[in-house]
Amino acid sequence: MKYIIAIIQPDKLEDVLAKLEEKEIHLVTVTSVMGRGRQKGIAEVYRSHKEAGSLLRKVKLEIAVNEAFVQPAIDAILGAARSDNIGDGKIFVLDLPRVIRIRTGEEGTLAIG
Amino acid sequence: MKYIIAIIQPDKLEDVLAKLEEKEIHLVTVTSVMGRGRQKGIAEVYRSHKEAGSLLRKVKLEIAVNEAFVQPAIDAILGAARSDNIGDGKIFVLDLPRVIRIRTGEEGTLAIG
Amino acid sequence: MKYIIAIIQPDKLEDVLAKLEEKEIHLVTVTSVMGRGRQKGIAEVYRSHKEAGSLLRKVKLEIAVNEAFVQPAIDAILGAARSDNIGDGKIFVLDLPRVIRIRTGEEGTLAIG
Amino acid sequence: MKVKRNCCNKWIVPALIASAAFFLIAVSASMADERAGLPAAQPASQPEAQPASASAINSGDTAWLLTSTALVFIMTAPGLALFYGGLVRRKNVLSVLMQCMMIMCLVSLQWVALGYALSFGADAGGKGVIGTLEWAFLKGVGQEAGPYSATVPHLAFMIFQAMFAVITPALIIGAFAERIRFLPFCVFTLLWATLVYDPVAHWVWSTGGWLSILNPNAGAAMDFAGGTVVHINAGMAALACALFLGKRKGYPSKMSPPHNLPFAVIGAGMLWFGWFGFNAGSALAANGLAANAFVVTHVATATAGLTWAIMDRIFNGKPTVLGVITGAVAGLVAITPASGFVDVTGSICIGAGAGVIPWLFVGIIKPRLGYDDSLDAFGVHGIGGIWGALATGLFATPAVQKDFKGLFFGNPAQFVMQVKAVAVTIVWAFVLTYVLLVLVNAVFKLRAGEHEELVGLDLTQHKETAYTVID
Amino acid sequence: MKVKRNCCNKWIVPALIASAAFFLIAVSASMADERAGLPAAQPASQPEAQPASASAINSGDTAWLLTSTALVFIMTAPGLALFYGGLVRRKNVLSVLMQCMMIMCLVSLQWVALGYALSFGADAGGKGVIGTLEWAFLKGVGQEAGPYSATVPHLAFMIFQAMFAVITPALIIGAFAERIRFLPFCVFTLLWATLVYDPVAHWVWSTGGWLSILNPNAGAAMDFAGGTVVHINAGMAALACALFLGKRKGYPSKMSPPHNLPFAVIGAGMLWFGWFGFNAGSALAANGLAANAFVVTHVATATAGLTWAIMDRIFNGKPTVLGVITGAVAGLVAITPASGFVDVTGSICIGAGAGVIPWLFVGIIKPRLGYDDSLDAFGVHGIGGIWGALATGLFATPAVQKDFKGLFFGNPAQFVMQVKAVAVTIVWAFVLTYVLLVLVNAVFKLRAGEHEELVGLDLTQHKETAYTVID
Amino acid sequence: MKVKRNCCNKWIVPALIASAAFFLIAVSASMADERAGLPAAQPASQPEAQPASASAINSGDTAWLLTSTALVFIMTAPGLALFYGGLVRRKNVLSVLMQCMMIMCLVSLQWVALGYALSFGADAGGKGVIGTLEWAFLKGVGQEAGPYSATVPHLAFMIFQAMFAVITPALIIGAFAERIRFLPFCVFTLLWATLVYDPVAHWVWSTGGWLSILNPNAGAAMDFAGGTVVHINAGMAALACALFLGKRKGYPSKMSPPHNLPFAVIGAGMLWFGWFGFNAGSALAANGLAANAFVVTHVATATAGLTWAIMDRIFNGKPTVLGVITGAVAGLVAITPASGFVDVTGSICIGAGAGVIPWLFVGIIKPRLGYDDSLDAFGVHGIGGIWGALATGLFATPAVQKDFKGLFFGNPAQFVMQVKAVAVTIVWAFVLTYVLLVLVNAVFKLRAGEHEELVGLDLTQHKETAYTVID
Ligand SMILES: Nc1ncnc2c1ncn2[C@@H]1O[C@H](COP(=O)(O)OP(=O)(O)O)[C@@H](O)[C@H]1O
Ligand SMILES: Nc1ncnc2c1ncn2[C@@H]1O[C@H](COP(=O)(O)OP(=O)(O)O)[C@@H](O)[C@H]1O
Ligand SMILES: Nc1ncnc2c1ncn2[C@@H]1O[C@H](COP(=O)(O)OP(=O)(O)O)[C@@H](O)[C@H]1O
Repeated sequence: MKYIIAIIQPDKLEDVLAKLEEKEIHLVTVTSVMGRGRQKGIAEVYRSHKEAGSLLRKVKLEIAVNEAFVQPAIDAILGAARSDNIGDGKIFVLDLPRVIRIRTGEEGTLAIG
Repeated sequence: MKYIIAIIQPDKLEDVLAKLEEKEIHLVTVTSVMGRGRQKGIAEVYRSHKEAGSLLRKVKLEIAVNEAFVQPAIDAILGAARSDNIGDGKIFVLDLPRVIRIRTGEEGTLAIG
Repeated sequence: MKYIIAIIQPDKLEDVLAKLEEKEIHLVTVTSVMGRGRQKGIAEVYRSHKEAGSLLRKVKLEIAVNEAFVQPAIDAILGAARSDNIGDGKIFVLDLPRVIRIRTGEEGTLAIG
Repeated sequence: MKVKRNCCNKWIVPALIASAAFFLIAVSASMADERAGLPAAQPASQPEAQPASASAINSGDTAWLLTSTALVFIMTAPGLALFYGGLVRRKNVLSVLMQCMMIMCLVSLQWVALGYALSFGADAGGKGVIGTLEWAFLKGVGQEAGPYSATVPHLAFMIFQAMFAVITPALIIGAFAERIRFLPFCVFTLLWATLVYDPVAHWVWSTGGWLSILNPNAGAAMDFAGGTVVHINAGMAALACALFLGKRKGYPSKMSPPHNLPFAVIGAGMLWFGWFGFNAGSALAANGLAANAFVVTHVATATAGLTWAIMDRIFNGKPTVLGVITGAVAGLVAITPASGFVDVTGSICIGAGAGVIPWLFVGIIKPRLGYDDSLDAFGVHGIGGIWGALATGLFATPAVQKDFKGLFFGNPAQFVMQVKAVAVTIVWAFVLTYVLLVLVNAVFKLRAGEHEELVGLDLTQHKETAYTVID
Repeated sequence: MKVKRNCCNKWIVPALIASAAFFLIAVSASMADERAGLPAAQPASQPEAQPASASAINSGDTAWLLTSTALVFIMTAPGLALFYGGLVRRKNVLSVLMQCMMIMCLVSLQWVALGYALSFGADAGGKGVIGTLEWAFLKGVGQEAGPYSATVPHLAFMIFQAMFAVITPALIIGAFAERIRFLPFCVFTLLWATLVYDPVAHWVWSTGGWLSILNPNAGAAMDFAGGTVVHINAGMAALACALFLGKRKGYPSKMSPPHNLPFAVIGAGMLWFGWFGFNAGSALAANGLAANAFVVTHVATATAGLTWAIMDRIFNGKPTVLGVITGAVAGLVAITPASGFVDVTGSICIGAGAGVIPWLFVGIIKPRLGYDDSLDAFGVHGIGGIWGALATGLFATPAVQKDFKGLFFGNPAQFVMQVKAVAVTIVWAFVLTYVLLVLVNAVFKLRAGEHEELVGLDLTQHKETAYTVID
Repeated sequence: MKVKRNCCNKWIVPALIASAAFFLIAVSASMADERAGLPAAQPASQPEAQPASASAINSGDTAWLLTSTALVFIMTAPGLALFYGGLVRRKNVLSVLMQCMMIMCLVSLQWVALGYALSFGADAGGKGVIGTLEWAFLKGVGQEAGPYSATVPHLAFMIFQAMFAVITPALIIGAFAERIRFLPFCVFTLLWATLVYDPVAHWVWSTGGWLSILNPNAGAAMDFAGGTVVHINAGMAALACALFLGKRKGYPSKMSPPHNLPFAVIGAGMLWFGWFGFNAGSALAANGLAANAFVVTHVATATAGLTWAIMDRIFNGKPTVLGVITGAVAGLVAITPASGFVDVTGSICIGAGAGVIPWLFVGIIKPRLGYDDSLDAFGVHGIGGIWGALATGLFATPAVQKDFKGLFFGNPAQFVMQVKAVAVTIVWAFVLTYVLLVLVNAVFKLRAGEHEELVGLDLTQHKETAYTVID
């Protein structure tokens, strides 16, 4: 199993969720994060005090999937989150040796979906 | 060492923290997240514009533990977060090869607790 | 590749980001989290109802790097986040088998930076 | 879900019928005015028709009363709404705001339709218990001076009082916050305003009320701006609600702290601000008495806020923001009945009492009793109101109004009278509210289901979320 | 980025020149006063000089008008700012607050410099279309009573009206929120205030206006506090803006819900609060008529809020907070022109209509038409304003002001007159606004770039973020 | 921790003793009234006793003064509290709100007990330096007109002034925000109000003050509503605080931006709103002068807000929300002393100056000087107040009040007088505040410890958190 972490633009969230749905990937955890990347933030000014403003609002998705769904998930994210502009974000894929469903106590590939 | 990620219902947080304490697992990092799972969200309506409302408030726990504490941690979470209702959440267990305590620079199983 | 997760004191964020910059590590994702650790929170009181107040505001950094940058990143964090006080936080280093840049679809060590 | 919607839908038809009836009656009331000829029914708005009465309108008094009305309005919306809304959990804040806004809508209409007549209308039956419906739909309540306001338009007095009728049930929200279903809440509120509030207002404030200082034949309970009518009334109702509905899930050990204390501070600021209209407006004139009420209101509140902070400091280690604003509200409550009768010294004493007595109740006694008054509506308004009403009988000084003296100024009879009025109000409000709750619950089920409470009332009752997390 | 900054910078020089000119004219206006001798030019502030006029100032009326002015002020800042600001997305909330604050600054100065003269000055040319510049920079507008206010200082009337001139363009913000560039917005606003608002105010409210009840030679459209002048005017402009600017990216399927509904509730509470000054202040006196306006304002609003909630319940399953406050605003809009002419029965009918008609428009019709009026400025102010202006011609009753009757009280001519005024305002406001938009857009490009819209206007237009995430 | 609590606890006993003394004195003051016989001591509230004085109360003037008092109240709570609270970091917002609320409580009581007597009481010693304690605990301050208010109750004037005494120390909070300990702050505030504020108020505004226009034997500094007394006074104290306390950890490079700018905008809106009472209320009547003050207040503020935005645009690339509201506050500050003396032209000039001069100071000069005035209390109130007080001596025109002329209207002596008053206030406020800080610090340690500053004052001083993160 894999644990997929994707950082995307906030306004792509709806699209990405919809695309994942299409691929039958329903289970996702979403976090509001700030990111610093190639995309330069806009400098902020407060009473003439300048803030580098390097951190930009991003959204983080976490999706635990069985092997069979790894590529579909990645494709879904790439398909919906890509705008070809700097700031589009990254997908990180980690190994996930163990999963437990709290409601039932089930483990493994059964529990993930 | 393992890096445990658990998604639970927000109102179970206090119970889970208490149970973890009982098992001598004191160190936890908590994040407010939104989740989409089997549990259906309630559709929201704003001036007759309907929002699917698929994302529900959840809480994410991250707990880095030595091998000996993996099962106790899981048991604690299962014990306190389980309500047998859809939406109870998941536990993900990742491998954690390396840990450093910032205060001392210590590494490994020493640093984790 | 490694996926570095660091929990630090909120007021060290600027320093850590600056130090990472110095080491040419520009890409970071930042999340506002709450932590329970050795550092004791201050008990809160609301109309004489006491709250344990065990959770304290922390900041989580996530940094995906190539092997060559793992130690520099750790050094940067240790250098800037360490105050020798309880509550300084931890660094967790996970294996990261796969990375994809959304903008280009590139994979691997190329995509990470 | 299906089932529940259906079960609710059955209330739509009666609601629509009720609305229709409401309109018809309103229209016919207005037609009646016309048939009867304007000058008589809706006493003339034309100055030339009634020179004497018209010239009696004093523009300064009217300006102050209209201003005060607006001030009392803002106490509820958004003052109290924010004060309470900031103290609940994130998932219930909208439900509290909604309850305040809906009370504003519902009770304002009830007041115009019935409430004002029942409360301030000529006494029905001469026992001083309730008013007649002569003024229903404001028939005969016009632009000229009325029986309660020699120098301001009758309509101005009516709308000033409307704001009191609105805020009183809104205070009760504090007791059942975070666990009541919305429709039953609406029904309860409407009934409560009509059956509990209107009579007490009639007793204490109307020309014919059996406890009213305006009634020459009655024992005269002193209640300048609503200690019994508003605060004890609402406070006892709150206690009944808290007992009847039971505790919130997880109370007391697992309650989150206030989700947005700055909102509560904004709300408290607006309450204090608006209360100047509440108390000083009750002079119904812009005169020395209004100035006195304004001053003692401010001083008592400052004293109570400070005293509460000191209590917090002594017992909990630190003075808290929630403490100062709670103390301030308790001070406002306590000075309310006294504001037209006591001087600055009296107000300092009343304020200090309001910082100590409700503090002890909320901080020490309530936790032992174990019921769940979510936001301490009883502790602050009930206990504070009782203290204030009794203290009025102690500190009333002839230096303020020469005919009104309390125990400390040689008039023990007045204190006895206050005790009587307090006791009657306590019993009336508690018992009647409890009966109402039983009845409404029998038809509707008042308490939110476990799942609704868990998910929060915002989503389950209103399909809305207060704040976006990701946008 | 470079390019854009340069292109903007070119506007600084003209802006500075304009400012300099503004000061010079102001100074010379003031000097002119002096050269001409004070008593004549700036009519005396010394009581002894003009005993008759001075004694005409009534302190109660003045107190109420000044209070009302402050109340109307708070409607815009922060009332409307919060109402609108709470409904947009997190990344655009400051842009909305900024637009409200900037309108407050800009239009206040425009009003003092030109607007008041154009609107309320002696008619230029006798056609009732626009005022002369005699009162530009408030020359001759002094501390004594003026032609519009027999008992209050002319300056007080002027500043009361200034607040109306400010809020009207601010209402339009609802239509173009989240996608307009700031500088062009400023230019558009200034032009709109001068070319669209001032004339309509002159027509309807000035002594010489061709639709004014103060003009004995004109057909008299009844608009007590601004149904046509303020709401239809702003509402039609909003429609033009929404159509001209096009939809926000992602509309309608991917719009986030309101980022902070409690802010919107605070804003709505302040609007309701301030509207008492808006309507009851329009009596220009603290008298029975003001009291009547106050009462019907409150009752219509309560009715509309309740009605909207019932509509929500029927069609969407639950009554919503956003619904109640939207309904309340619609009620306030609708009662505005009628508030000095209808009684309580009329206000209940108008309120009910305001809960149903704009609801149907916003909930059913608008989504089918498909344009993007971000915060329903047209749906609420335009549609609600039209309903209110027409309803004034239906429900006006001689029981309130004996010379003003609507259709239901035997005066069909008045209804026809209302239709005419409404129609004229609709056409005028829509067409002129559209032309203005085309012109301003040709010079400045009104709509934010795609990237600016994506990142949000707060950062791209003002280099600020509303809330810190990590601090 | 233990140690600190103990060290604080030792202050509880004296505090309780002080409270007890306070009550006793209050009670005995009240008793004294009675012993002396009411008519003399607490001049009669019974109209019939003193027909002449009673008939002198004008209801319109009283209505306006009471309204203005409420408006000035809301400037502090929650206006200024939100303005400042929105600008600090999340972890300190409650501490700022608490400081504002506590000043409201403490200084209100100080005012009633001593402050009003010291400030406005008959001059002690004839040098115009300080008042006698004759009016301590409001002895002799009653419902009838007083020496400062021929047409309004003395109590109303007293409470209006109380709000000024409250907001002045609250302004200073901006300088030491985010790093002061709470108990020492309370002590400092009480001392400052008594030893710094009360004398200056006496000098400038009392009948016997050595700088007062009411004192026929004094040089007459013009300060209509508090340029020297309130703003220069608070601004200089702020500078002293900033210098004495030193910089916040991380200043200037690592300061977070304002944690909630919309709160700051709400606060600014309320300040502007309340300032109408502050300035126009200072006319102590609802007349032409009040209307003039209202108008110039609004115009100067609008001008300053706009000017600040233009400065931001020129120097920082974009007009900012924080800029507009800061500019508006600077405009309000600057017009305050002038509001009863200048006309619209003067107000535009003063407003423009308030947008430029404090901007340059805050934006260019302050960063070079390097001290940490957290929220620019000195930059805005000190610098803006100096500009306003001097400008009053330039632009005062006889067209507003015929006896008051500035330099530009042929009266250079007045400008010299203004310079003198400004200079005296600057020195007095700065030196005395610094001495007070040294003394208070010697006993209590004013500055929060490093750990307290790090964790935030909300948790460490008040055991509370403003917002829940997870609930
Ligand atoms: N190596 C990384 N480690 C952690 N977060 C990253 C990394 N690379 C990108 N991110 C996250 O993705 C966001 C977008 O990255 P950015 O470099 O701007 O876009 P792009 O991938 O299109 O070049 C960043 O703001 C950051 O939050
Ligand atoms: N495979 C997954 N990947 C990421 N998050 C998940 C996954 N499965 C569940 N979650 C998180 O857990 C929450 C609860 O899951 P849900 O399916 O509703 O409960 P249950 O496990 O009881 O069926 C979801 O809202 C989501 O945040
Ligand atoms: N084992 C762990 N698992 C998850 N989070 C941890 C762990 N250890 C520390 N943390 C996070 O780091 C923060 C600081 O830890 P703490 O123990 O207070 O500091 P220190 O490492 O200096 O002893 C905690 O609040 C928590 O958020």
